[in-house]
Amino acid sequence: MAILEIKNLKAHFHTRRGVVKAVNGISYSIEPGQTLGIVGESGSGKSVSQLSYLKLLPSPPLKIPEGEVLFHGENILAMPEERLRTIRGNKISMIFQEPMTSLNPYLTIGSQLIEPLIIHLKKSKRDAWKEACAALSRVGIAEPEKAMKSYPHEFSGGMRQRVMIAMALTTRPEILIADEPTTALDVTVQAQILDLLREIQKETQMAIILITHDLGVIAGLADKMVVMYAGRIFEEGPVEKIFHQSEHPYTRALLRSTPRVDVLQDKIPVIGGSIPDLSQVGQGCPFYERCEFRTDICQSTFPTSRKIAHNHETFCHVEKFQ
Amino acid sequence: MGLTYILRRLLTMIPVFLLVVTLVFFMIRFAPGGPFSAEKKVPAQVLKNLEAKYHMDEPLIQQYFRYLRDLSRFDLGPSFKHSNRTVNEIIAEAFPVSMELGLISLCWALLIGISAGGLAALKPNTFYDYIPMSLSILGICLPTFVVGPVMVLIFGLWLNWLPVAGWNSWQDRLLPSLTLGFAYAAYISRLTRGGFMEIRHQDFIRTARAKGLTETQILLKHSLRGGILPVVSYLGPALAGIITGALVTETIFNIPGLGRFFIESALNRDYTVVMGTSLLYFTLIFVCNFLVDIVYVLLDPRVKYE
Amino acid sequence: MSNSLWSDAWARLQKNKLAVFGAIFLTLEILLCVLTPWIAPYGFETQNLELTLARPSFAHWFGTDNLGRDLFTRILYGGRISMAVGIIASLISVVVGVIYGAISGYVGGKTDTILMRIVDILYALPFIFMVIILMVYFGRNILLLFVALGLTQWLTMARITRGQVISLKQKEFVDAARSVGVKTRYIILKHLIPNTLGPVIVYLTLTIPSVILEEAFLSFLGLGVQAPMASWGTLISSGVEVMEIAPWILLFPALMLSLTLFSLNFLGDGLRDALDPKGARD
Amino acid sequence: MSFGSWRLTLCTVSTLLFLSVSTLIPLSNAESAVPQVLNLGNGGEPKDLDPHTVTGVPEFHIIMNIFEGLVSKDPKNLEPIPGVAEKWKVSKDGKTYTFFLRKNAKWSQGDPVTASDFIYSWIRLLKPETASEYAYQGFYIKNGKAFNEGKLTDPNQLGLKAIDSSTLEVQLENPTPFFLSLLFHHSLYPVHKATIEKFGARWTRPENFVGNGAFTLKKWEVNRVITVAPNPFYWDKETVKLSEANFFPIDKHETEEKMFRAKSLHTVDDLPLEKLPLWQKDTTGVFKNHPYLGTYYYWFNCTKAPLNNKKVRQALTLAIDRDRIVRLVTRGGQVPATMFTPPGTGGFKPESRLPKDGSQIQKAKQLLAEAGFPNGKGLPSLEILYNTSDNHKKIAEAIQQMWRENLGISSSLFNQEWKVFLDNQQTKNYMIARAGWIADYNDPNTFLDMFVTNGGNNHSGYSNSSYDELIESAKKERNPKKRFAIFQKAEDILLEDLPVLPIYVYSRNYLLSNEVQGWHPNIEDIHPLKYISIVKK
Repeated sequence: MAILEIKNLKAHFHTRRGVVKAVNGISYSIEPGQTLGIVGESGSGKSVSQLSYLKLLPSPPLKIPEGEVLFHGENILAMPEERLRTIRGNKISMIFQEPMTSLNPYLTIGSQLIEPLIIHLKKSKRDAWKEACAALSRVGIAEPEKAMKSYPHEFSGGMRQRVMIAMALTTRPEILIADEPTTALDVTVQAQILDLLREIQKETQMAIILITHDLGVIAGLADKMVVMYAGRIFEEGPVEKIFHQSEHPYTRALLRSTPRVDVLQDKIPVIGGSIPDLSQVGQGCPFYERCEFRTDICQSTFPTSRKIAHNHETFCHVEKFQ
Repeated sequence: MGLTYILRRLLTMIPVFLLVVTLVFFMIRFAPGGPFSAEKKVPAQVLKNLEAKYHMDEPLIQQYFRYLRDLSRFDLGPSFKHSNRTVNEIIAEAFPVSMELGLISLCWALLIGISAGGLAALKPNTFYDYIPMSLSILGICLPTFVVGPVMVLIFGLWLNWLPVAGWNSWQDRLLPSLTLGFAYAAYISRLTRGGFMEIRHQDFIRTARAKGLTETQILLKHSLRGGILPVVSYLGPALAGIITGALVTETIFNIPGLGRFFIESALNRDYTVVMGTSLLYFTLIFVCNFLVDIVYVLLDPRVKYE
Repeated sequence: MSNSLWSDAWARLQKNKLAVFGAIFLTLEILLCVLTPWIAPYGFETQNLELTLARPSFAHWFGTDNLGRDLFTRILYGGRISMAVGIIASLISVVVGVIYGAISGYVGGKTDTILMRIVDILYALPFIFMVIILMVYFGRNILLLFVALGLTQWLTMARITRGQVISLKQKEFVDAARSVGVKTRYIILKHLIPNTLGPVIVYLTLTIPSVILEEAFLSFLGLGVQAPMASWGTLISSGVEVMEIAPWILLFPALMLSLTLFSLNFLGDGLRDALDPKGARD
Repeated sequence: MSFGSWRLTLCTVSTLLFLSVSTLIPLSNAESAVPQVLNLGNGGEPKDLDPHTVTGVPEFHIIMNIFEGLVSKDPKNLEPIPGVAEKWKVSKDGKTYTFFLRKNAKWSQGDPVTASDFIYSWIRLLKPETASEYAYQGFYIKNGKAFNEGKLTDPNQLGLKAIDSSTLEVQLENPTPFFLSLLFHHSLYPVHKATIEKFGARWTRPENFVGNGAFTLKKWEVNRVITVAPNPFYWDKETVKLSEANFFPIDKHETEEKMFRAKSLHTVDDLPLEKLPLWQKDTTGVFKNHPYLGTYYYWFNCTKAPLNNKKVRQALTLAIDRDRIVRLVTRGGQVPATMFTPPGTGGFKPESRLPKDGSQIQKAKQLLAEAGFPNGKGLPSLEILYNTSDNHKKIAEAIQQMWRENLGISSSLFNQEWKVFLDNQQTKNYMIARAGWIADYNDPNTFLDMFVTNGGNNHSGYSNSSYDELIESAKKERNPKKRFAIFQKAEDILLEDLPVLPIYVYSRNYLLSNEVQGWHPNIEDIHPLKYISIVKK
C-alpha cells in the first residue's frame, strides 16, 4: 500500500514571459520504508514537483492545473491550508540543500528546533527542549545543550545539516523529503550524512524522497528511482535496473557522464545543448533537440509508458537504439 | 560586545566632543555679523557697553577658554537675545517639546512605515504593494514644507478637524508629528519592504514553512528580526533627520521647540544658544547612533563589536 | 566586472518596464533641459505684471506666477538648475566617497578605524548647522554651494564602498593581483573601484533625488539659487504660499519634481535588480 | 483588511473622536457673559520685556500695556493724553518740561509711582552698563549723551529733578518739539527699582515682574504664549474690560493667518503678501488696511562707481514705475513713495518730487546718457542686495525688470541671510541694498536725520553739508511751520541727490475679528488693550 501517490501532477509558473511548465504531468508512488530517488539536471522540475504540492512555492506565480497527490489516500491538493499545515513538518518533513542558509541566522538552534514539537505535538516548551536535545545527540552532535543555545553561524555546514535532519525528524515523520541534502557538503561529510539517513530510516521505517542530481548519492541510498527531464518523467524503476538496463537515451547519457560520484556538475558536459525553455515546450518530447536518436514522431508526441521489466518503465519512442 | 566596548566607545566621544566645541565655537565667531548688529545701527559706545557685558571685549581665545570652563560645569551661559534666560533654561524648556515631537513622529514613522512595508512585502506586486509604495515615493518626493501646509489646509481649515498650530492639547500633536513622520514613514516602508522581500526569499523561511508554521508565526518569529534590520540601521540617520526636520515643522506649526531656537539663534548670532543647541544635537545624534548600533548587535547575532 | 555581466544586467534592465519608463523620462527631461533656451516659449524673467497668477491657458500652458512670468518656461529653467544640482553634487559625492571608502576598506587596520571614525563624527554633525555655515560663507556662489551639497552626501557613499571593498578584498582575483606584485593604488583603481560600481550606481540614483530635495530645503530657507533664476525647490516653496489662490503654481513644479524622483527611483530599483539578479526573483 | 472595513473603522474612529472632543469642550451658555479674553498673533518671540533693553515691535506691543509712561496716546487721533502725568507744562524756551504725576498711579504690587522712579529709570536707560540700544532716546535730556558715553559720570548733572514725589522737572538740550510724542516710546517708561535690584536680569520673569501699566505680566512660556492680566492697582482700572490677553509669538505669517481662520486668534500681526488679494475681497470686515509710518527704499552706495554718479542714481530712480509695483507686485494698499518722509508724519506733508509712475522714463534715459552710459552701454552690471524674504525678492525682481526694459541695463540679485546682509550693508560692501525705515516717533526728524554725514544709520556714505545744517537747525526751531519748511528743504536736497531710491510708503494689512471693540486703526499702529473689549457677534 503506497503511502504517497502522485498522479499526473502539473505545476506551472505564470510569469510575464508566459507559462513555464516546470512540472508537466508526472506520476509515481512510494511505500513506507522505501527510498525514492528523483534525479535530473537543474531545472528538470524535480524540486518543484515536491515543493509544489506542499505549497512551499509562492502562488502566484505557481499554479497546479491538474493532478492528484494522495497521502494515505487523501488528496493533499484539495486540502485546506490548515489541514495541510498539520501534515507539513509533521507527517511529511523536509531537509534542504543549503544547510548554510536554511537555518534562521537570527534565532538560536534550540528555538528553531523545538518549533515543530510545540506546533504539531503540542509539547510544553520544557519537554520540547528535552526532546530536541535528544534529537541532536541522535544525529551525532556532542554537547547538545550547548548546541541548543548556539546560533547557526557558529556551526560548520555538516553540523548544520545534522541540525536540519534532527529538526525534520523530531516529529517522527512518515515521509522525509531530502532536497539535495549533501550537495553543499564536502565528500567525507556527505558520506556521514547519508549514513545517518540510512540508519534513521532503519529505525523508523519512514519513507525518503531523495532529490538529487548526483547519481552516486542515489546509488548509495535509494531503492527506486525516477529520472526527470524538463518537467517530465523519462524513466522509473529500481535503482540497479536503471543503472544497468536503462532504455532511455537521456538516462544513458546521464549515466555515461558520471565517471565518479563527486565530480558531476550542474551542466553535463557530454550531453550537447541545454534544457529547453520551459515556457516554449509543446506536445513533443522535450529531449528532442538534444537526442541523437530522435525520430519525427518525437517532435509531435510525448511517448506513453513502456514497460521494460517489473516496476521498470521508460518513456521513449525509440525501442532499440544501441 | 561587552561593557568595555561601551565604555571605550563613550570615551572616544570626549575628544570628538571637544573638537566639535572648538569647531562650532570658531566657525560661528568668524561668521559675518554679530549678536548686536541690527537694522538700526547700535551706536559704537552702546556696542562697547554690550560687548563688555558679555565678555566679548576679551581676546577670542580667552573667551574660548572661558566657555570651556563654564561648559565643564554644565553652564552654557546666558542667551544674548533672550536676555532674561540662560541657555540651560531655554534648553530645559524647549528640548522636551522637541523630544516629544520627535518621538511621536518616530513612532508614526515606524508604525506606518513598518506596517505599510510589511503589507507590501506580504502581497508583492498587488494592490497592497503598489498603493503604499507609490505613496511612499510621494512621501519621499514631497518636502515637509509642502506636506505641512497642505495637511493644515485639509484637516485644519477645510475639514476643521484639527488645530492648525500650537502645542497644548493632544490634538495639537497630530498634524505636526504626522508631517514630520511622513517622509520617514515613506523611507521606512521601502526599507521594510526591501528587508522582508529579501528575507522572504531566504531558505530559512522555506524551512519554517516546511515545518508547518503559519504565515503569522513566520512573519513574527522568523521574518521580523531580519526584515527589520535595514530599518534599524536607518534609525540613526532618521533620528538625526527628524531632529533637523523639526526645525521646519516647528516653524510651520508654531511649536515652542528647540529647533526654532536653533535656527533663530544661528540667524541672530546668539552665540551661546547656537553653541548650546549644536552641542546638544551633536550629543543626541551621537548617543542615538550608539544605541542603534547596540540594538543592531542584539538583533543580529552574527555582528560582533570588539 | 566582465562584459557579459554588464550585458546581462542591461538585458534584465530592459525587461523592467518601470525602469525603462524611468530611463526614457529622464532622457527626455535631460534633453528638454539642454534645449530649454531654444524651446522655452518665453524668457524665464520676462514679466507681465498685468497677467499675474493666470490660469493655465493656451498662451501659458501651466499658467503664470505672481509676477506674470510663464510657469512652463520657469519649470524648464528650474529643471536645468535642479538636475544640474542633482547630478553635479551626486558626482562629487561619488568621487569623494568612493575614493575615501575604497582607501579605508582596502588599507584597513588603523587607517580604516581613523577614517571611519571621522565619518562617524561628520555623521553626527547636524546637517542644518552645516547649511547655515555654508550659507554664511558661500551664500554668494551657487557653484560652491553645489559642491558643498555634494560634500554633505559623500559619507554614506564612503561607507557603502568600504563595505563592498572589504568583501571583495578577500576574493581570489585581488589575491592574484597582489601575489604578482601589483601596486596598492593600481589594485584600488583597476580592480576594486570598478567592482564596487554596481551598488554605487544604485546609490547614486538615490542620492540625486535627495540632493534635489536638499536644494529645495535650502531654497525654502532662502539659500538656493539667486532670483530671478529658479529651481524646482524655489518654485515649489513659492507655490505653497499661493496654493489656495492658484493651486496650479504648486501643482506643476511638484508634479515635475515627483515624476523625476519617481523615475530616478524606478531606474534605481531596476538597476539594483539588474546588477544583483539574486534579489529579482519576482 | 478589506477596503470597506477599513473605511468603516475610520468612520467609527472619527465618530468616537468627535464625541470625545465634544464632551471635553463645555458648551458655551448663550446667556452668560462673553469671556473677555483677547488672543493676538504677535510676530516673533520677545527678546525680553525690559523697556530699556528691548528694540523690537513685538516687545513694544506687550510693554505698552504692562507699563505706562508720563504721557499716553489717544489711539483715535494719536494726540498725547495724560498717562502717569496728570498734566504738564513747558517753559517759554521749550527746554524745560514739568510733569505733575497723578497721586493714584501705582505699581502692580501697590507702591505709588513717584518722580524719583522716573529719574531712576532714565538714569538706568542712559547708564553705559545697561547697554541700551535705545539710549539715544534719552539724548534729548540735558547731558544725556555725555553721560551715556561715559564722559560724565555723575547722574546728578543730568537735566532731571524731582521737585517732590509727584513733580518731575526735565531739562532738555534743545527745544524738542516732539518730546511729548517721544515719551510714549518704551525706552522712557518707568521701571521698578526694588524689583530690578532684587532680581537682576530675571526681573521680567512673571513671578518677579512689577510694572505700572493697565495690565501686568501673568505668564510667559517661551515661544508659546505671553499672558497679561489687569493690574489691580492701576489708576484707571475701571476702563479696563479684558480679563486676559494672550500674545502668541508666531514667526510665520502663514501660520498666523491660518490660526485666525481657525478662530484661534482675534488678530494677526501681519498678512502674507500672497494672501492679500484673497482678503481684499473679504466682505465680513475683518480685513484692515491703513498706511503706516515707514518707507521702503533702496540704498545706493555713493562711495563706489558707478553709483557715486548722481545722474546714474537719478536715472535709476526715475526709471521705475512705483505705481505698478504697489498695484501689481505688493498689492497691499501701499502708497508710491514720491518723497522720502511718509506724508502725515507728525503732521508734515512733504511735496511729491518723484514720479508716481513711469512718466519720466525719457528723462531717465537722457540722464543716463548724460552720465556717459547711453542706453546703459558701458554701465557695469548692478547688484541688488536684499535679505532673504519672498517680498523683498519679488520687489527686486520687478525693479530689475523695469531697469532692463526702461534703461537697457542689467543687474543681478543677491539675497543674503539677515546678519550677513547687515554686515555687508554697514561695511558698505554692496552696490544697491534693500532697506526700510519705521518711525521711532511720530516726527519727520526720525526719517530725515538718518542722512546726516556719518550718521549711524546712513549706510550710503552720503554727505552734504547744507543738508546737515538744515537738520541741525530743525532741532532748535520751535515754530512748527518754520520747522516743516526746513524739513521740506531737506527733502528737496535728498530727492535731488538721491542716496536712496524711495519705493513705497508702508501700509499695515492685518485681520481683526469683528468681536473686538475699541481697536482703532491708526498710522502708528498703536492699540492699547486698555480700551479693548470683546462682544459676541
